[in-house]
Amino acid sequence: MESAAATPEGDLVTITGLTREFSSGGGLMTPRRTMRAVNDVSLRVPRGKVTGVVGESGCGKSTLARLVLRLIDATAGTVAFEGTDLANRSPGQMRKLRRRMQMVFQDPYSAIDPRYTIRRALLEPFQVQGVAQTAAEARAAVDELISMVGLSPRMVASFPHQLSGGQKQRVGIARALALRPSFLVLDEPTASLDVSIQAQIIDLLEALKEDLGLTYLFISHDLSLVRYFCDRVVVMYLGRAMEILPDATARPRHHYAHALLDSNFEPDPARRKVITMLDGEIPSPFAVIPGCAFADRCPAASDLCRRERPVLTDLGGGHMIACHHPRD
Amino acid sequence: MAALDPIKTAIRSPRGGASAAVLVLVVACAVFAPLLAPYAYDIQNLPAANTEPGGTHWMGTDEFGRDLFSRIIYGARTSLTVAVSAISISVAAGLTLGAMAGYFGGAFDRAVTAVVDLTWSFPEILIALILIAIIGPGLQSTMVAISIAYLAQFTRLTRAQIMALKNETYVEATTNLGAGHFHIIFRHLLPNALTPVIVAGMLATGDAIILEATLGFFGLGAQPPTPSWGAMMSSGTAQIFIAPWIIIFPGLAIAMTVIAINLFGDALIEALDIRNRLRSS
Amino acid sequence: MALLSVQDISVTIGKLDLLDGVAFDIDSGEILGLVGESGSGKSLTAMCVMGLLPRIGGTITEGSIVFDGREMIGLPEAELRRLRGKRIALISQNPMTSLDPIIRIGAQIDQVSTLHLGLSAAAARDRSLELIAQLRIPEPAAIHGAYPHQLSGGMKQRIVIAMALAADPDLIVADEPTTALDVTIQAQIIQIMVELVRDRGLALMLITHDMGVVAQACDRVVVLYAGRVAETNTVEAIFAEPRHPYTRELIRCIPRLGQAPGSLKGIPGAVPSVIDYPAGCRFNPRCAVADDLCRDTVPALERKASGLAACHFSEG
Amino acid sequence: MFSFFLKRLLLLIPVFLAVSMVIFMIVHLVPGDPIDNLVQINSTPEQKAALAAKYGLDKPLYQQYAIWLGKALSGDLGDAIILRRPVADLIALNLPHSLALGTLALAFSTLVGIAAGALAAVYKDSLVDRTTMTMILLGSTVPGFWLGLLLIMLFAVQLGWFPVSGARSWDALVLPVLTIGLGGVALVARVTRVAMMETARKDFVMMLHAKGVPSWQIELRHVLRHALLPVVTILSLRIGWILGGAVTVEFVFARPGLGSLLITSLNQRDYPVVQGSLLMLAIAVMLGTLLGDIVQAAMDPRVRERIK
Amino acid sequence: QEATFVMASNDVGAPSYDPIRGTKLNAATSLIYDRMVIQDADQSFHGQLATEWESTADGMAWTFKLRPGVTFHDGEPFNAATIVWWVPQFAGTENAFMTDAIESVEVIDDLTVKFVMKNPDPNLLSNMASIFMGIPSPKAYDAMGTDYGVTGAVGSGPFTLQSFTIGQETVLASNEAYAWASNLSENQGPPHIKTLTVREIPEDSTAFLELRTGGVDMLLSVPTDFLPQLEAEDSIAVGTLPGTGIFYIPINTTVAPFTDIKVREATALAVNQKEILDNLFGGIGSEANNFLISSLLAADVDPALNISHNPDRANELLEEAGWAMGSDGVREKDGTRLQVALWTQNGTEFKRVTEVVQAQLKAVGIGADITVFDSATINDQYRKGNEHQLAVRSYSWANADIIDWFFAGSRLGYPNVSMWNDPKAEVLNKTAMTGSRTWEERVANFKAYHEYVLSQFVFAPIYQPVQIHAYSKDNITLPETVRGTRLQSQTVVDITVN
Ligand SMILES: Nc1ncnc2c1ncn2[C@@H]1O[C@H](COP(=O)(O)OP(=O)(O)OP(=O)(O)O)[C@@H](O)[C@H]1O
Ligand SMILES: Nc1ncnc2c1ncn2[C@@H]1O[C@H](COP(=O)(O)OP(=O)(O)OP(=O)(O)O)[C@@H](O)[C@H]1O
Ligand SMILES: [Mg+2]
Ligand SMILES: [Mg+2]
Repeated sequence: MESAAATPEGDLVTITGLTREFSSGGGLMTPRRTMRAVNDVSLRVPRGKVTGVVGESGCGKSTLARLVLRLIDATAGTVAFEGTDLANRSPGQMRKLRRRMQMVFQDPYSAIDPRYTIRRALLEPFQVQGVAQTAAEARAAVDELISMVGLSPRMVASFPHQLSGGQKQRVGIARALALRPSFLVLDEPTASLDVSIQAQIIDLLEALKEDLGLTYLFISHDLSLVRYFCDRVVVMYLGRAMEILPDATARPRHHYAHALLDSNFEPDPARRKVITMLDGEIPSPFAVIPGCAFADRCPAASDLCRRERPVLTDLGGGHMIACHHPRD
Repeated sequence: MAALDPIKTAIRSPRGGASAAVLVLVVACAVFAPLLAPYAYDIQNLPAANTEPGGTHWMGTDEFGRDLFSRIIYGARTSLTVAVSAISISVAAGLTLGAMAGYFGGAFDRAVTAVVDLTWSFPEILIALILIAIIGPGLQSTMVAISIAYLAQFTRLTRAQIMALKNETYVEATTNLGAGHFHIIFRHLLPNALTPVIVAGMLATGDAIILEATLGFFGLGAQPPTPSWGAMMSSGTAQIFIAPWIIIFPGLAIAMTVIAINLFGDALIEALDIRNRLRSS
Repeated sequence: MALLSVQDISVTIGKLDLLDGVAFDIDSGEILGLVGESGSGKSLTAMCVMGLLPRIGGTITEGSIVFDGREMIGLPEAELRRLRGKRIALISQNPMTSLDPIIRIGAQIDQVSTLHLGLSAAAARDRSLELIAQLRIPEPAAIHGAYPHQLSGGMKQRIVIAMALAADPDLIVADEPTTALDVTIQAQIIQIMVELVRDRGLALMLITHDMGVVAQACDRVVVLYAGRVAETNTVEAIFAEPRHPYTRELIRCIPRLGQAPGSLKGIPGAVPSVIDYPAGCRFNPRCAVADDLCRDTVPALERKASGLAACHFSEG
Repeated sequence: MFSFFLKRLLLLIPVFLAVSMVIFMIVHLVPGDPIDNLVQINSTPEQKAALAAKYGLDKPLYQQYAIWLGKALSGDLGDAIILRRPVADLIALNLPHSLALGTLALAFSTLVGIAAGALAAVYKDSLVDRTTMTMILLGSTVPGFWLGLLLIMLFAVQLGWFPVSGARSWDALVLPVLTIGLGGVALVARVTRVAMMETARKDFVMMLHAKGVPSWQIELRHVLRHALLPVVTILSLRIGWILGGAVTVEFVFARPGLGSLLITSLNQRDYPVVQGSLLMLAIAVMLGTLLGDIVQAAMDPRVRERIK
Repeated sequence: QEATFVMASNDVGAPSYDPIRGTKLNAATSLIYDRMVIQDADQSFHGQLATEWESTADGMAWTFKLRPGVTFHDGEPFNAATIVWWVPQFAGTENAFMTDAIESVEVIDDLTVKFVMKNPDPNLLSNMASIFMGIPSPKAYDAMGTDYGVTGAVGSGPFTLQSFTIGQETVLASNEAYAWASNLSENQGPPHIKTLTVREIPEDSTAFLELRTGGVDMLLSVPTDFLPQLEAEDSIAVGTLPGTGIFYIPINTTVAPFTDIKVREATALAVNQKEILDNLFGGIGSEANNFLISSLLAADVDPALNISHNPDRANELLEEAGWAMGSDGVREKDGTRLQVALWTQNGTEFKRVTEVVQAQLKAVGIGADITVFDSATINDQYRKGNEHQLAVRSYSWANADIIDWFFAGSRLGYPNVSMWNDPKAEVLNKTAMTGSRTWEERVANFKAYHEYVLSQFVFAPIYQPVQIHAYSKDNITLPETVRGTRLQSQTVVDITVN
């Protein structure tokens, strides 16, 4: 386990035992059921690096993102930003702190208020943070932001619906950068974009990271994209971290991580392969699983796996895995 | 301005255009009544009572010999004022209540929802009659009664809107910028929730005109000699056999206006593409 | 003669010219990939092939669609209905919404075989159970009696496939059958589909924007860009030596394992929208090699080596 | 599922308490001292006090409420002041009429509304659609009292098919049912039409076409069935309208009913009757929504799932 | 031999057939119960259950001879014991004033009773003719307790109660034993109609259409509006009876500007009775110039005191009072406009009269704002005493003591809407109410009281309606002349079904 005590100086964000439960029902119609969307996740986000999180739909990636930014409160565990626990911040302090930590959302189509022009959307961060601006300053700020993300300043008078998905996502990024944050959470920022646009955005994010010295938490369901873009990769399954790859080239040792990588069709007809299909479906998030969450679908699962939950252990060099029977 | 675009689109559709024309006409009657009406609405001429429609009195006269055409024109004023003000009050209150319930949720929301659901399922006419019994007759109380009778509808709608909008990414994005509740509600949620509520309000205005007419049947609403279409119809029932025009013309005015409101509302709904959002209540 | 031959069809909806001269053939036993970015006209093409275009208010203004030797354009709706589901089946993009949520799964599959094969209720049920089992869904009988919401996305997509197979069609049109699914499930579904098509010798028109899927599953590929065919060729040729600059760029945009950091560059500019397609080659504003000719003249779809490409610059 | 409905019923209890409290308070909100409204013109203070004691008006409000509710729950809604008989009897007298009129009007507007809405949706944007919907709209813009008189003049006076008024025979129900029903048709038709048009846009409908299912089957077996779900919701919320909303029609057709009982007693300040009939309506409304839930559950497996 | 009648729309909703405790009784009550005496249109009294009566010269005792052989519907005999039981029943009820003056009832013999009076009450006969004096069977009355009149009613009248559905209909069957009709009826036996349904229809238009289609045979009361329609129908016959009431405007004498008698007088003179009579009521009925219906002797006041339209005088009075004409046609004084509240109650006739009155007041410079109340609320509002100024009201009562009811100082607010409490009037009132020994004395006293009330302009008289009934000529036949003050049992027993 990565423990909070061992936080090296280089970590911007340290997450310890983070857990978030959601209850549904309990109203008129349904019995109350509780699920853990994020279950005891510990993680370091090193300064100036890209930390990737992958996993299938519903595994808790977005919930993790929200918890890290304290957009929702954790059921248990802590998130420390630059060494201080966010949970200890007052609402006022938290609002101030938001200047430093921003987010780019999965769906660029709904990330901007449809009634706002791009200019207004870009100025909102300043307004919300009470940064007084003259008209000229405001214009300069908007111009700078919009050019930073490679859009034409002519676009600022448009409404979101007049922009393409890629352009909207750029506006989303510009807006997140307005307050000069040091930490950016990217929640599947290209999931709804075409590949040709996805590549543009990734390119832009890389450039911005270098220029502005940003730290990223990059969330995606596309393992090959994550392995291309990230320095470290966390593989999540059903709210848990299954494996942490210390670098992009490391070979996954967890069966799930392996299957995830294997399911990715390689774009090369010369290298067609038969996929080792995973049996079964992802269990319901409401199900209480005593052992390894992946046991039911795992080719190597033993009784031990079903009985006892493997803890995340370091295989050396920061490669961590929660598995009783890792692949070799 | 972009906000007017849907209205333009609505007017361009044939039904939208025709109904908009009717509405403009009705509103013009209400606003310019003193200029348009050939006679004063309250000048009685008893010997000329119940005159058939004809040259001097295009729509005939009523049981007091008053010019029906002039009364219809002035009636637009009362009927529209009552309906529009009642619905405006209702919309304003509904927006406030609904926004608070939808945004903050919790016990307040549950209380509001329970009361609203229940009143919503009582007929407006009953609610209005009971309220008038409590607050007394008169035009103002009629307005208040009508507005309370419709309050549930707008509260529900606003609440549903806010609940849906609350989950929009841009709200989360704005929160993430460090925005407070006030900013979120007034800069993002309400402006986006407004359109369907206003359109629903507009459609309800049609119903309010009919409700006012029905209250007139029970002798409530506009006080004589102030003409309102509803009051005119209800006092006309007694003349139905000898001077049917006294009831027919205001009836037509109501039908025409209500249909126009509905058709225009439909055209607007289409232009704004908010059918789903209206249904969400 | 190809099983399905789409010849230079153009499609309009309202005032919009959405497809312009789309052409391709599919033979029995062949998997044809139809790729292109969002909005390039993939689904519209599928609608044309299904004869469902009028349902969304579109018309085919030019060209012809010949299925099994018969011209489909202009066929009366009743005739089309007999083809649809029976000889040409559809697997739609979103399994979550493709099934009627208030009708049992079984009934929805049975419907196809009773309708097209004239089976009795009992026979239809047996056939459906068999199909469900073939698609490797456990407990077919339980699934037959279940409602859609009781199934996961992957299962539902398999049910949609079962429905498509129920009347033994000759051609299956699959419109992005896996985009709504998780990666691991997506792999299952594609694999199952490919196996079925190969076993039964069906023709499959596989619409996708995932070049990985194309590389792994298809025999031939049609690349659409902004309502026109940019290039068609065998899958090997498309990946090995793309003839159209767009195809080339598209393949370059796919992140690959072990690719050097910083080497992923997108295609500059944005996909043009229907309302302002550029004159000439529609790719010209984003193309590195475009010149005035490309800006003025629409390149014809011409035979270039093993395939067809619509580019002034690609050599034959 | 049964336990769900039991739970629903239990959850209605707080709502019921809140509502009954509001209903109870109405008496105290209406202007004028309730005692003054009860007593004769020249009563002495002693007589007033005696009356107040008789009706329990001398106790603190919460006690009055508790007593009132306790009795109401045991079926004793008190005695009407003016009408001088048990309120329960009065309700028993009027409720069947309201129920008959209401259910028939409901059935009428549901059937005609669904038929018209479906017709308009299937032929959407055509002349059929426009004419149907405009005619229905026209029907709903005519205030009930006037529509009632029009129907009387046409069907009772001119054609002589039905009695003018009263509640003495079944055929006397026809015109009132039409009057109320026509008003409701518009609502049902609109909801049906819109719901059908929305359903028609759904993916699964396109899929049905792709399966080669004949259009009429798609419209009737699939699309219409879906459209009925919102119709059921709307209708279940209309139980209050059905039982209490017929006031004008009851007046015009000289029919008894809960609505006119309520209004008459409100005008006569006969508070026990007002409270009793409102309470009755509230209960009916709650049962109505419950019934709506049951029907929804019967029609939609997703709802069944949620409530399991 | 069946018939269906419709009662007046303002009789709708009468809750019971209990004449002792009931405060609102509908027209069918007279068919179930007989009274001691009944009154003809000329105000003369005719015996029904009493055959003869006389009072002592000092008015302190009345002796009634009872009709022999009368039995109630339940077979109980009617005799002196009945009366002894009956009179005390009124004590403590709203109708107690009817028998207030009676100290005790003494039995002379089985068919003779003597009323010993507390004070002379020349009005006793008139009271005895009231519909509230229908005599129920003591046995049934005691047995049914509070249900009496609701679940059942037992009288000795020409019809027996079969069923009563409140607000809907009352079904009556002919009392085959009936043989004691008064001399106002031709038919002295059981009524010709064997089953009579009396329906309640709140909407007058509906009632009219019922009559037109033959759904009912007779409307017991028709609003004047419908007269033209009714007369246009060949199959419908219309009859009228002299009215029993007055439309008038009580003036709140305690609220400015009506504290000034000149303003009150001007208001009263501004009302154009003829215009209202001619235009709203088609000339049917008559102008009202004082507070009492013209058939009452006390209505015959000094002509100079009668109030009739005189706009010139009204204007003059207002000028004198300091109210100068303003530019918009409403008078002003010291910056206050002469704008007053004019209340009325729901109902076509009320609203119409009020609207015309509003215009007539405007003609002399008095602006009036109308508020329409329902009839229950309006009484609550009057009780507050100081919120109303003018109102349009009507009453129906065929006795001069109505002046006491509406103007006595003890009933301020409601029913004394004029809020009039004048020492001189109180003296005159007392004399009229309790100080008369004989009928003549009573007439004189009431006339004096009436004249004083008139001289103070505490109200403005408007209109005296007639009673209109309409029936289907094809279905039923009415006697040549309809006797009595109202269309009641004495006429109904004579009606034959064609
Ligand atoms: N506000 C909420 N209330 C209840 N449940 C929630 C809420 N937010 C998330 N969940 C549940 O938590 C689980 C994890 O959701 P989350 O959005 O974090 O997944 P994800 O990995 O981001 O998935 P995706 O790839 O689809 O975005 C899901 O099962 C989801 O239904
Ligand atoms: N009913 C319609 N009316 C108008 N335009 C339409 C309609 N349907 C599709 N279009 C337009 O036609 C073009 C092609 O659409 P199509 O759905 O075929 O794209 P696609 O390639 O399937 O994209 P995606 O990958 O997003 O599914 C798009 O620009 C789309 O906006
Ligand atoms: Mg997510
Ligand atoms: Mg598509």
